[in-house]
Amino acid sequence: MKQTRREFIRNTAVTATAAAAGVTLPGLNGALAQEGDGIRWDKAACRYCGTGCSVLIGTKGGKVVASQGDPDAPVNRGLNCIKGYFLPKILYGKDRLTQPLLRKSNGKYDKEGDFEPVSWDEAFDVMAAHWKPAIKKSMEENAGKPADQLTSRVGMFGSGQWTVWEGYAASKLMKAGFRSNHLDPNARHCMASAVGAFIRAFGIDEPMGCYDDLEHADVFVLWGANMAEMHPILWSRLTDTRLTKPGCEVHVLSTYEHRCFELADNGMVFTPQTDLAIGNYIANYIIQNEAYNKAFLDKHVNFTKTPTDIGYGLRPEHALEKAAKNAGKGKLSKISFDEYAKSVEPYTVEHASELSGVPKDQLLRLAKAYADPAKKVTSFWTMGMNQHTRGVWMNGLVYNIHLLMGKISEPGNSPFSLTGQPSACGTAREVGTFCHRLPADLVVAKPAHRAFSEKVWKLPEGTLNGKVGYHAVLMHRMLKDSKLNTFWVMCNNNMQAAANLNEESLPGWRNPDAFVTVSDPYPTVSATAADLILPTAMWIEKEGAYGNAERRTQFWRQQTSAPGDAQSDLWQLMEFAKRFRIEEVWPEELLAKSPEYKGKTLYEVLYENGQVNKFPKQQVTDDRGNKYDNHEMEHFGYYPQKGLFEEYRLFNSAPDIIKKGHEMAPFEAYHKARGLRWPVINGKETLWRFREGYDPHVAKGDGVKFYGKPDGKANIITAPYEPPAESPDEDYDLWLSTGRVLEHWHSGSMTQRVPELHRAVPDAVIFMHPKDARKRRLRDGAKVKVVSRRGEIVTRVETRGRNRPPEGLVFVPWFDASRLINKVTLDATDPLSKETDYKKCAVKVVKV
Amino acid sequence: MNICGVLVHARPENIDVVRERLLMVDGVEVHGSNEDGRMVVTLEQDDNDRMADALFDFQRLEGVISASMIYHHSEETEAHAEEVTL
Amino acid sequence: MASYERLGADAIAVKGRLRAHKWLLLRRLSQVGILVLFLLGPWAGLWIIKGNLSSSLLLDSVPMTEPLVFLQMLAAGFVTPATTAITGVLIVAGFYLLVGGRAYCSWVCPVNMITDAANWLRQKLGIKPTTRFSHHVRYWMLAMVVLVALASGSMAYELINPVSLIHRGVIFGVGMTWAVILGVFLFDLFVTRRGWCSHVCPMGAAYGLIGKFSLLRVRADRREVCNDCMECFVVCPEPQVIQPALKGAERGIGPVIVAGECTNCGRCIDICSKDVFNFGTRFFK
Amino acid sequence: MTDAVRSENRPEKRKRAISRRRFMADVARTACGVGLLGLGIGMFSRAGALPAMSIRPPGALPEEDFLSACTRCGLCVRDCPYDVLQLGGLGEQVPIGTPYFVAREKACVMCEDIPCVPVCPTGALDHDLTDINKARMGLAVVVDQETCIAFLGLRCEVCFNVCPVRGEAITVDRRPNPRSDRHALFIPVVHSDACTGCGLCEQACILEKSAIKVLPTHLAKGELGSHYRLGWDEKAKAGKSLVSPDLEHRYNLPEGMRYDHDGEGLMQEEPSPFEDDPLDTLNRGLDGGT
Repeated sequence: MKQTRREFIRNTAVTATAAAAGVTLPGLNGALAQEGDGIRWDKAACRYCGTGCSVLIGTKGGKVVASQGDPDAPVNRGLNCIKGYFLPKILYGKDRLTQPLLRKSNGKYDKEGDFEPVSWDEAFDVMAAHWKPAIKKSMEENAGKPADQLTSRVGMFGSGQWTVWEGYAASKLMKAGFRSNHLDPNARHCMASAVGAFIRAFGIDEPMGCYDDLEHADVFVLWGANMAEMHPILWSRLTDTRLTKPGCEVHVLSTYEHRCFELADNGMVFTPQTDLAIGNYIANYIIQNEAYNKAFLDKHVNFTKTPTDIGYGLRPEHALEKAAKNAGKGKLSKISFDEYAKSVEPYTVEHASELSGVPKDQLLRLAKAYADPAKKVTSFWTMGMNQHTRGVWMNGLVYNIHLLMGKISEPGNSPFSLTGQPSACGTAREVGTFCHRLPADLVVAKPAHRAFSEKVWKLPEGTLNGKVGYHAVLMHRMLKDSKLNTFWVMCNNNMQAAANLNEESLPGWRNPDAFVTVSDPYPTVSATAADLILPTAMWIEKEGAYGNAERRTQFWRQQTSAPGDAQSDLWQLMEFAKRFRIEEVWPEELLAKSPEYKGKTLYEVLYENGQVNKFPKQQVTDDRGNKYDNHEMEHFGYYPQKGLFEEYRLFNSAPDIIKKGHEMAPFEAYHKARGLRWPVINGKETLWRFREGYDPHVAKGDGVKFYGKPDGKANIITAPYEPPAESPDEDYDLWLSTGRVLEHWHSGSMTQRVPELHRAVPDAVIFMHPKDARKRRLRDGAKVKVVSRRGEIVTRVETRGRNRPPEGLVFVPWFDASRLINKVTLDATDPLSKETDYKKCAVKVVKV
Repeated sequence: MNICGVLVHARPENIDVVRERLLMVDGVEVHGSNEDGRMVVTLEQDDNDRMADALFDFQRLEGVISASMIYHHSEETEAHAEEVTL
Repeated sequence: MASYERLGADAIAVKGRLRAHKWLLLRRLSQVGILVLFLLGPWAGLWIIKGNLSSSLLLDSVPMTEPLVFLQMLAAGFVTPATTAITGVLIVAGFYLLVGGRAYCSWVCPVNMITDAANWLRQKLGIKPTTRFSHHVRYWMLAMVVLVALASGSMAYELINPVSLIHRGVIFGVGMTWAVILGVFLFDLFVTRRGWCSHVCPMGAAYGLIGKFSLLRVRADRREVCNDCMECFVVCPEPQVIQPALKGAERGIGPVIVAGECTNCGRCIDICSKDVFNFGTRFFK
Repeated sequence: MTDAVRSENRPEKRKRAISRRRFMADVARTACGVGLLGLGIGMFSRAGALPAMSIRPPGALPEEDFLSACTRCGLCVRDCPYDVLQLGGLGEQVPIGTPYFVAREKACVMCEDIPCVPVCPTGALDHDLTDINKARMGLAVVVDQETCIAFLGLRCEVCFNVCPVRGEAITVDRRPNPRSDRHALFIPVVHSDACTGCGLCEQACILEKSAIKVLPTHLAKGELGSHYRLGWDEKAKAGKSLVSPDLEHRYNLPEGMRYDHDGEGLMQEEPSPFEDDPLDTLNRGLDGGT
């Protein structure tokens, strides 16, 4: 980069002066850097986990050439984890998909053919040719049925990695356009149990606390969360508090020792599933010692119980389901405090210790930390608790503890469910991409919610389908059973992620009755199993928004263009809608209610409705005068991201909204801020919800109000210990738990393409106890088969690694496309949340 | 050639006014500021005396709390437009 | 002296082409065979012999260590080698005490093929090397090798020893081996006739010392029928060793070629149309 | 002998004298030539010292001893199951024919049975090494704290995570991050008493150029002056003070303060709500006497 000497000296003067001022001037620095090296810097949310770090992206000549942790971001203050360090490289894997690919033989689509490049026109033609008959058949099957009994043969599997508006546009396309509720996000595998418990306990989704709890808590309790690797920057904050705050202690619960145990003051390895007993024990301890906050309980809590013996979410003909008395049931019934106290009474420290294998003194220490009114406790959990056949119960048991003590909704006192995906909250949960949800916590099963949504979306009354759609696991079963005939998978790699993929997912996708489309930037395992692959613009190749685990919504501008013909998911969804005339998707009697829609395309009805297309084309700029492309705006002729977001805001801010509490700031505000934590009311963010002073929805004098529930009270829900779906036995003598590693994110489709990350952790190994290895005459690095009743993989033994399982348990990460551990796992789910339990099944390990 | 980097501290509420006034002085550029009123300013003057005058003027501007020279580069007549490679 | 063009013609006429090249062919077979045995491991995964001529392991059980390398090791100050190396050097030295010290040079060493080729080409082109070396240079070299090891505390000669460089280079596929091969080849082609093997090589010298006492020898048992064609002198890599045995009858010298420098290559046996020479032991026919 | 014979022999003798002179000259020439060559070899052997980035196999004797003991046979290379070891070639800095590996390219896998060692015929790789954790091929050093992203506060720790002597050779030192004010630094620290020098950390380092490198121990390691002992270590070893322990101190302190000699130093006593004399409390009255 060349500049004149005068400019050089002047820049030196500016830098020196700014440094002496002792303040960072981001605008100044940006401008300087640009003069210095021609790099344009702009902010974006990190592509990976739910932490929501902000990064600065440096582009030059249209290409991303540099990145840095955003020093002004409140979450990460300039830091990144190792994955974030390599963010630009995920865009430039050598095998990016650049054109649609269709299975063909002899020039025609053939389910058994090989992939051949096709144009977008041909791709959408073939796709529509499969969707139209499926929709027609559904309409025939639905003739004369009431709204809550409608079925459909078309489905979509979305993502907590979609941008907010992509999820919203997809929700609208599927639920309003195709009248199918078979739309579920991969967050089903991730956050569904947390969602279920939030709704049951508080009537409104997402954590009441925020990351500031990390600085305010005295005690941290990790329930099935390996934050050290999965939320690296949050762990860094937690560690700092532990190091600098006198008396701070860290309790870690897990079924194996992981990196969090390095910091733990009280590290506990428990037998899988017995966290249920531990949770109940703590509640029992608090009650027995009368440590509970009686005033809080009287004012803010109802006691309830949930049906027990509810099965394991397997196929109905499975023996376990037939044996279950209350399979799938979750209706709460009110009980008294005494009844509740009695229900936890059996969980003495002896009983809990015997079941869990955790020494009594350690359990006691944990219980005391919760029961000490002077200590502020923040509980964190992720997949260890959510991917659990009793995940909703277990989430609830932790809420019970916090509610008993009143340790909730204030700085440092937080039950905090962390998310694994960058927008599990922002997209998957908030804009209604679950098969039972509509935007902003509304649900399809309630007529009033449907009616409100129809009004916002300008749809004729009765358009929305009232029957809960197929959830993630059910979709694959239904594909296999030929009840779901077209399937569109976007922004995730579900063939690698789905449990028991050998028996359900792969046969389902390859069923001749099914037509499967996968939209992805890379040739993933899912793409390989598809019939049509659509090349996708990823992350900062489009304007986007993510919502992280602390309700922080972050926006970014399009920084660069996607390679070849790749198009964003938003473009794909909206373009595909153009392929349908409204008559092809809606029955006559529905259309008769809105005759003005006759002859229009689905695209016109959904997206050119005067709301989504409200904002005309404009040049996107930042406050430093840099200009940015917006490919979708260019293509559609209006600002679709803004239109979709502002329409979504109607769900939160229309005068007659049903559920308050999700208020968002106007679109433009987010491009200025490093994210805003909702509810945002009058430009002010909310740190702690349900607490007077912090939450504008709580009226003065109320103190605390759980306004998600009609009576403003949260539910304590009693639930007992019940055994897991599958436990080790003589033939399959080991527990298998799966999960992630710091260096790779999810299925590795992005991070495995960063050479340095691949070199750091090239493949998935099986972590096992040295004694278990010796028993099987295996040495480190030995090639072994991991076998379950459902499938097997070959991998190598690691006894010295970062994860130290106890005897009898092995751990295998799932990022490795060449070693698909989900061939081995069991597709048992929580019958309430339908979330799969990836943490428990029985396997054996044999030498190859 | 003289190039100075000057840290001008203005009252936050005056910052826009001060910026305008500064810009009226020959050779002044304002590169940035923050909420508490600190501004990063460069001043270019070929003549030493005029440079000193301008600096004094900064101090006396209405709304300015202080102005301090942080960086000073001075050299005789050279080809300042020559390119340097960074 | 017989002209190069006619060299061996008589022997071929009398004994036939095959018998007139019998030992040469066997020797080449041995040299190539040993190389192939070493290469079978890396190429075909057949690990009959592992390592290289400096040290090797036969069938994963019989260790062999090159005596000069062993000597250098001791001289360099490493006097507590593992028993493997001691066993190995005893096996190798013992073997050559039986079959003739410099049998190593003519039957095993890969450099021999290079120098033979250079010699053949030199004769073909009629190149007359200018420099002359004493046959004894190699013993000076031997002394130097040991002294350098002693002084430097390392096996310094192994840094440049063409024999081990070439063998290791071929077996392990290390780069630049061709340069050493070319160097030896050009040295023999232009600098001195049979320069490396018969004049300079300290390894040959070491084996020559063993050869002074070895059992298997070439004998001129039928020296009385010698027709003085001199072809044996021409083909012999160490012609000075033949004279006493072949012509020493009057002086009472026995028919055994006793000099340690004799490589037991058997070329004299092949080339002689009168079958003057034969293999035998030091003590009897 | 007769004169005639003598006279006949005279030219022969002269010839011999000449040839002896020539012989002596030849010898001198040979000796000089070979001597020079030897000198060259000796110097060459000095120049060809092992570069710092090349690491010897496990159990290798100290470099000087190793060079005197290694026969350059390559048997260790052959028995390395993961093709980590290679032989020095011509034109490389590594002494020709000797085994080594470059950690950044391919690090030692640390096989439990260390197959490369017992196969060494001479013991240049010490046959006494039977526990691979005791191998000392070199020492890993975080050579650049300016680029190591852990020192910058980023969450990496790849070197810690791949280290096969887990939790002993590399540990993570957690410190507050003063720059960000609310995060921690996770600093990798190498411990020479456990590091085998296998180089997995160097191989895995995600930087363009590794910030952690395995160096020969003599390059990597500092040495404390032989006179100096670490007081706390010595005290712990002895289990008590080496000299008579300190006496219990008493200090002049204002009221309400106490001094915790082994702990926090000067501390404020939690003020008691009561006076020592109950009358004072009683006389204060119900409003606290203020």
